[in-house]
Amino acid sequence: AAGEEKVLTIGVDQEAVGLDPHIVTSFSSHRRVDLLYNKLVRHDENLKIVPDLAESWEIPDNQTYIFNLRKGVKFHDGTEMTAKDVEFSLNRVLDPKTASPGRSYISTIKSIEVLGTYKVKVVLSAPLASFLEGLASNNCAIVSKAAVEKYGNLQKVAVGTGAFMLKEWIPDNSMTLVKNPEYFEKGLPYLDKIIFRVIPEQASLLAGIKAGTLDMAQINDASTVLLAKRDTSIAVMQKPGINVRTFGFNTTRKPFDDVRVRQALSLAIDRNEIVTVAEFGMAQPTGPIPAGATQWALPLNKLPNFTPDYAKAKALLAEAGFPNGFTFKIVTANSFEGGLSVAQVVQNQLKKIGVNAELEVVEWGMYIDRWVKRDFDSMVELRGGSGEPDRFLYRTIHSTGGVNNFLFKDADVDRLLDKGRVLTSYAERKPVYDELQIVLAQKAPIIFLYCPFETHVMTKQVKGFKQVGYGSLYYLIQTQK
Amino acid sequence: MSRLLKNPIALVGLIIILLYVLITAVSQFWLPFDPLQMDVAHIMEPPSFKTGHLFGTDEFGRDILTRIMKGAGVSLLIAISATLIGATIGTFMGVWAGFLGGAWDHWIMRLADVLFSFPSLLLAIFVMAILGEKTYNVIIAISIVYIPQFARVSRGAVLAIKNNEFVRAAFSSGADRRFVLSRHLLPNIMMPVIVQSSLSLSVAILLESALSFLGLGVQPPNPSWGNMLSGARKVMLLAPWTALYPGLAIMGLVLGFNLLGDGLRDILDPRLRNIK
Amino acid sequence: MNSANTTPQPLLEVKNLKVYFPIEKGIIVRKRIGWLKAVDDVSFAVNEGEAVGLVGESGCGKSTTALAIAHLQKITDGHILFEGRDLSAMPAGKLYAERRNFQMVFQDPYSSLDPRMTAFDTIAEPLRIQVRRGTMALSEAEIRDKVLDLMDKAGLSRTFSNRYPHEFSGGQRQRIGIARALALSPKLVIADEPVSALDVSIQSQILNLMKDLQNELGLTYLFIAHNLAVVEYFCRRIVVMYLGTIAEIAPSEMLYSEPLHPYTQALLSAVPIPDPPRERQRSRILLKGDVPSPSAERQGCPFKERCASAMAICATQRPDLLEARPGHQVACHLYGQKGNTDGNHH
Amino acid sequence: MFDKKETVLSVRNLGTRFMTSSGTVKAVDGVSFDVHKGEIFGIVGESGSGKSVTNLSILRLIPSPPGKIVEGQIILKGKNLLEANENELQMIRGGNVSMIFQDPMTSLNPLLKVSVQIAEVLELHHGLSRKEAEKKVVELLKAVGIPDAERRAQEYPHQFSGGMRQRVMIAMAIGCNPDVLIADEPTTALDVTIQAQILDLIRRLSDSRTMSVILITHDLGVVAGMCDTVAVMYAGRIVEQSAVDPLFREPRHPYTQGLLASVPRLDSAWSERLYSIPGAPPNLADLPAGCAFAPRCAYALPVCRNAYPPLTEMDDGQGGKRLVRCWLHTSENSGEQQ
Amino acid sequence: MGRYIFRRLISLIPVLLGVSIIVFFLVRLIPGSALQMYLGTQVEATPEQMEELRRIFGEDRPVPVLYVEWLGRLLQGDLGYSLRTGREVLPDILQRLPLSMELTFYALFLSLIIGIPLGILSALKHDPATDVAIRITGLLGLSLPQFWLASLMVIAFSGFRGWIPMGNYIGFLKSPLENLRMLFLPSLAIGIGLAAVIMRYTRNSMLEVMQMDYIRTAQAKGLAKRVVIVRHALRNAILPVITVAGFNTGYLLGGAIVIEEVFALPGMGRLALYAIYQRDYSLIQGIVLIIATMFVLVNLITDLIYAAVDPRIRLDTKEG
Ligand SMILES: Nc1ncnc2c1ncn2[C@@H]1O[C@H](COP(=O)(O)OP(=O)(O)OP(=O)(O)O)[C@@H](O)[C@H]1O
Ligand SMILES: Nc1ncnc2c1ncn2[C@@H]1O[C@H](COP(=O)(O)OP(=O)(O)OP(=O)(O)O)[C@@H](O)[C@H]1O
Ligand SMILES: [Mg+2]
Ligand SMILES: [Mg+2]
Repeated sequence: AAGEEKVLTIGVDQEAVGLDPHIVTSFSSHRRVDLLYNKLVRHDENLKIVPDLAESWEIPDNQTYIFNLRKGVKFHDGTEMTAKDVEFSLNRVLDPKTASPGRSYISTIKSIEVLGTYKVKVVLSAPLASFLEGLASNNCAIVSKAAVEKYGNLQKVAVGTGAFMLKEWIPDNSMTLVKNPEYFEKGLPYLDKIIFRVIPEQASLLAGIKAGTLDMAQINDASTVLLAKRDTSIAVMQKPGINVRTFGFNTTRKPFDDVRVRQALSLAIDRNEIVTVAEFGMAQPTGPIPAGATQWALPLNKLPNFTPDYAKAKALLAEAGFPNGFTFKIVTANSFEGGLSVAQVVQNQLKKIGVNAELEVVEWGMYIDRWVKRDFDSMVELRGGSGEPDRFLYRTIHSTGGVNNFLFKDADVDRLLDKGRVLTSYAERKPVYDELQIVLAQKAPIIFLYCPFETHVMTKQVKGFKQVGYGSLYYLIQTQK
Repeated sequence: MSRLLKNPIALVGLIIILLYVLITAVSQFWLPFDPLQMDVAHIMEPPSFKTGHLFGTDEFGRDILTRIMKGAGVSLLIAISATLIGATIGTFMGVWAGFLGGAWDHWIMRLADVLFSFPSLLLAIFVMAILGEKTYNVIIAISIVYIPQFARVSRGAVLAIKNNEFVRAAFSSGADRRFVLSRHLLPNIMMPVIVQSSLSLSVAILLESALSFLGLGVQPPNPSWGNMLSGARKVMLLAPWTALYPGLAIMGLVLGFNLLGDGLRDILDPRLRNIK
Repeated sequence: MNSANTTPQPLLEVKNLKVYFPIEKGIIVRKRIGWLKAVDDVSFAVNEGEAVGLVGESGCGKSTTALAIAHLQKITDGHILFEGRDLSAMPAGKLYAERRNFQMVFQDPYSSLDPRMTAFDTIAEPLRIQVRRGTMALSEAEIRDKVLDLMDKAGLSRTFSNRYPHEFSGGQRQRIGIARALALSPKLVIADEPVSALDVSIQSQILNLMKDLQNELGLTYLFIAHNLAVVEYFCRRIVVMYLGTIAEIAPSEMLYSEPLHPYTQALLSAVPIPDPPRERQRSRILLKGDVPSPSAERQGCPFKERCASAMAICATQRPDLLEARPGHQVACHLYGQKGNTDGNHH
Repeated sequence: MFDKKETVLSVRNLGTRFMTSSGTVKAVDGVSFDVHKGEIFGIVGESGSGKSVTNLSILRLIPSPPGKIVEGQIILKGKNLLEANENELQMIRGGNVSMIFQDPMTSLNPLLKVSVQIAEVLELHHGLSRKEAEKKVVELLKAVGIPDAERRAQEYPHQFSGGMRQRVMIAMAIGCNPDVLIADEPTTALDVTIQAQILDLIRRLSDSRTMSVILITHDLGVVAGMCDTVAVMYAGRIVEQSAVDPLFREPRHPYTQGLLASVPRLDSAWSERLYSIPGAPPNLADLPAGCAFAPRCAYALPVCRNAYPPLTEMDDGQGGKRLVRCWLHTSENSGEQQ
Repeated sequence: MGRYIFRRLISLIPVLLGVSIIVFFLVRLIPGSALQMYLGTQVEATPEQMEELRRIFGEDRPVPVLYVEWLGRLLQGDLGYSLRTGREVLPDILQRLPLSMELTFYALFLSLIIGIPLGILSALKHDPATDVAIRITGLLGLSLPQFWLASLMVIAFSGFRGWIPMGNYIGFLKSPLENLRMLFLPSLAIGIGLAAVIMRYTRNSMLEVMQMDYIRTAQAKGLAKRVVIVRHALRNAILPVITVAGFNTGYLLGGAIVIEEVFALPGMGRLALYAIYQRDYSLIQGIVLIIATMFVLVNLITDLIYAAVDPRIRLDTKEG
């Protein structure tokens, strides 16, 4: 009814570490930033880049981007957002002292030029196809120059352009956001108030929604989701996320330096079974590009070595000199990211081709240590993915990639990645990445398994929310209750 | 031994323990199912005679009864080895401290005090984090928890015996400390140490399962009762039997050791013994 | 200066023995805040073949003295000469061999036997220890013969060999303790209240046994008891202790017929005699108060608070142990200290 | 001489057993005796002969299980205590009959002030208020010779020495002017000089209050000095009972004789050997058929091993009676032979 | 008394110092480092950033130096900053402390009110069958794995609102009743084991006390059975039990770790666990130190209770 305050209470399992969009890394912080700040461009629900603070943009050559800003956008403190703030924000991200994780996304920026109050030109030192993707990151949000100068950093305050404003923050308990009446999209948001409640346990989040003390929560734990699905009084919203569960090899170690061995292993993996057992069916098998990025990802039946074929796998093994299989170790950890269940299923599946996988279940800190030191035969991971193939695959699998801890080096792959990076139009890039996906499936340095669903559970009254694929709460702007 | 058999509590405890030992022995040769083999078609099936899964199946479709049987050996191995190691080192320390007295005593017991003020589970977690999750590290972690406990018990026992006149008699016949230690003190503190051991065995089972429950103990897919429960946690509300039976298995064995320990304590209690 | 006894060299000589226990306090660093003077300047001698009694109330330092003599207790000061040699100066490695010369019999027949050792093993233990140390060369068979012989001597049936202490009565245990003490054929046997824990009828068995053994083996005894009657029966000479010091030393008949020290007098009168008419007629000297704590700092005569004949000097000056008459020493100001040896107040 | 006096407490054919894992222990078996007004009645005997159990049975303080009074009567002022109900018993305990125990170090509750522990009895039996009782406590403490009684009353047991604690126990026991004080080895744990003090105190209190005392001890010297009448116990039975002088002068039962002969005496001349009774005390769970002392007795007759001797009454040579349980004396005196 | 407390407090210092040393070095023995954990698997850092981070994370100095630095700050009441969240450690811990203390306190309370009466009953019951039954029940309580019991509780009570906390913790001050109801099951899960221990000790202690001479004295005075038990036996019997209870708070605090995990309670045990996983050194050190302090303080309190009840201890203090 009109006049009544519309409050949405959302349960989160972790407290925000801070609110400065350029600094934060934690998932929980990003979820607040989603609502408090805007970027030049953003993702829509299909992970496509769409305008946000930039009304439009031009790409005269593959190293130059010119943004036309929205007019009349106000920061929460009432000042207007201008090209100066954009320049300041990007420079702040680039400044090593800020230690922004966003820096690596846009480090190719050579210069930023304010062309007018509402126009900015950015020149890159090298072509980077995923540049816009980088700008769509919360870490490249536009902040108020004045506010930064006033507060030093923005960890505890929020002076953004977002649809909601920070009202109250009681650490480890709750955070209250209220509607920004000056929000630039007229009529939005519908909600008057959003309250974040920190409830660490997944089961309690569900309990809260059942009890009506919460309106909505993101739930990662598959069994809890399963329970939620049984309850007809609540709504469960699911969609493949952009994170990718992988089973990767240290390709410098024997026998994984032999592509036939990797292919054989890939042929022995049944992704559907893994999804059924380890994720209770709540994930989507994927290839090298997260299945949710529909504009890029190839269907799995187009990818070689993705359909189990044990005879062929055994033949490949024999060819590689392991007619009786071999023994190796899978590093895994007893946490969601560590994928213990997945490792157990993989171990079980590999028995079919006579390969004996031993699990090295290590504690999370040790797991990271092994990851950093690249000390593993193979490892089950949950990789932070991206809807943008350059962003995800370049760092993951290019021989110079920052997180290529598979130590994979392949001329074809490098060539394709480099090629995809300098092109700017979708039409030009698409065939390159199609080929890359097939090459990667062929060479199998990593066995891409599945993308876990992103799941939001909510009461039936909550309407209009859309999932993006990485947990973003952006669409709360359009949500009604 | 005959006194042990006359004590109903100890006897029941002993029978329970022997039962578990028997199960462990059987599990070496025969198991109803393969404890590691997953069966995707039969995930989380409730207990049933028809399917042969008497205790149901877990989230990977593995037979729970089989895994419990397989886990019995691990639990027994860990409990027994950890207690043995902890008892040996702790008793040595305690005897050393109690016998030598003075500064040795002071510092050894201070160290024990310090270790004591760590909650035992936390201490075990620390050790596991340092050593890494290996079955033998679980043994080490638990024995480290036990060292101060045994040190205390044995020190107390030594102090009680040290001033007995037979110790003086041995010295006055020309015995040296080593002789007195090995001939008089050690044999005489064995009983309290044994009682403590049987109670420690029970706590070791609980500690192992708590560690595995927290993901720091025995590594999956090898079954231990603790990691079975840990795995069951995710699906507990969907399939309660996955949590029920491993827990009952733990409880049974722990109860066995507790009964034995309590019974032994009775047997050793001079109040109950001296009635002629 | 020599007494009636004509033995030239005493077997055991205790000279100015002091055993102090530190009273400590402190948490991290222990500090000594005082001394408990369990034995404070005690001197006496035991001649070969003699049985000397040591009596006194509980806590007066009898056991501590005994342990010091057996070299089982570190001494604070003084000398203990065995056959004229001061063993306390001896390195530990050599002392082991000397130990066979003096052995102890303990008070408590329960705690003095290891509950996990058979009677045979208990008695054989001293022999085995000495064999291990190489001070004796005996085969296991010889040890066996010797132990069985000792069991015979101690009045224990040979069939008891394999029994454990809990299967024996108190008297039998004490016999085992005596057999053990005799295993090394000691010259001196220190018996610390060997019969206090026993019933009267058993007590006499043990006393007789010890006496027979003395006659048979020519043993020398230092016999400790709190029961004057027992000591008087068993010993030819008696040392009376009070609060860590010696009050009086005298041959037993002399001590009984003519005690000099007021404490000895009170002690004697307090011992009940199993003869109703005599007991009823006896005039009792009832002492005031309790035995003071040995940990308190003290001055003057240790007995001054309870003494009916205390004088001014008693409060300030500690009396020396002086010979009041031949063979009879007393530490009391009543008996004219310094030179006035024949002052007799009776 | 005490025959003329009135009997305060009469124990008739008392039998107390303990059911233990190794059989039934006949701790007290057919014990009878009378305690007269103002008399000190001694019970001697070796450890385990049933002295304590006899006296605990009088107040029905035997721990049960395993103990049980199986037969007999205990008559106090014409009433059989074994038939008394719990309330009556409570009024008698500490009121008409009170007890003190062997070890003064453990007989007092360490957590309660001395005054409270004594006052408790007075409040219970005399219905005094706490205040009145406390006043009386100080008087009592003075009566038992505790100096500075007002202050000491407010202290805790551990602040007292052993002798003092025994005095406190005595003060507690005489608080209600009991008819009978049972003192179970009251001085065994004390030094000789302290023992003399305590015995002297008991003697004086008994005289001044005409209170009967049952004095349990294993020290024959104590009996000699303190008691009017004495009973000698062996293996749960009274084997000889008599006025004190005749018993010591001329013990009749071989056990009594042996006991007396085996004690070293200060007054006797230095002798080479003491007498000693051969053998060891019997196991009460497995008593021989006949006289329990027979296996150790030098005069044992064949009959001694088969049948338990009846009680023989004889003259004590000073106008009183004495009782002996021994076949030697039955055959001599009444010719009653089987 | 004041001096006694003071002396006891002083005596805690070496123990806590020992704890601090052990925990400080122990956490650094755990493979992997806080910095790695901070970077995780996703973040890339430039060399100069790494340099800076290394300095912030203290990886450029030897551990003993770090210890001395830390100790110095500790003495000023500064437990340092969490490397993970960048926040001060102390407020974070203090925020979790009430829950942990409530949990421990309720568990202790429950175990005492369950354990002591049962123990007394078991000791006073002459009927051996009842005694054995009570004892076996007690041992059963001791044999229940806490986390399992807690899990069963979650299953059984998941339908009842307010009994299973599952994350949302309501402070005692905010709503005592809610707080009690919510923490009842978790406390019970932790306390049942201790209740069994307490029961056993009470039984033994009671049996022992009932054999003491002063009980016989009290009976001989004519006191009614009830009075003998309550006034003379109980007090003496419970004294050692109090000490045992204090000594077992370590067990409770340890139990809290798994129970907090199962019931998803934001307590210190759980914080400790995650701090270990995350290699959040200052946080672990702070928590362990505070847990150890709690442990020794509880033991101090039990000793004080003991001293308050037992006059023999009081004398010691006068002398000391
Ligand atoms: N190891 C020790 N440490 C401290 N004090 C001691 C030690 N041994 C004995 N004492 C003290 O020394 C004093 C003398 O003790 P000792 O045992 O020699 O007495 P005792 O005459 O043998 O007494 P009892 O007749 O009771 O056996 C006592 O006050 C005792 O408390
Ligand atoms: N609670 C009990 N349970 C079993 N047997 C008992 C118990 N109390 C006493 N007895 C047995 O009863 C017998 C008599 O014991 P009692 O205490 O009367 O002896 P006593 O003459 O007082 O000896 P002591 O001089 O040692 O005090 C002993 O054999 C003893 O073992
Ligand atoms: Mg002594
Ligand atoms: Mg007795």
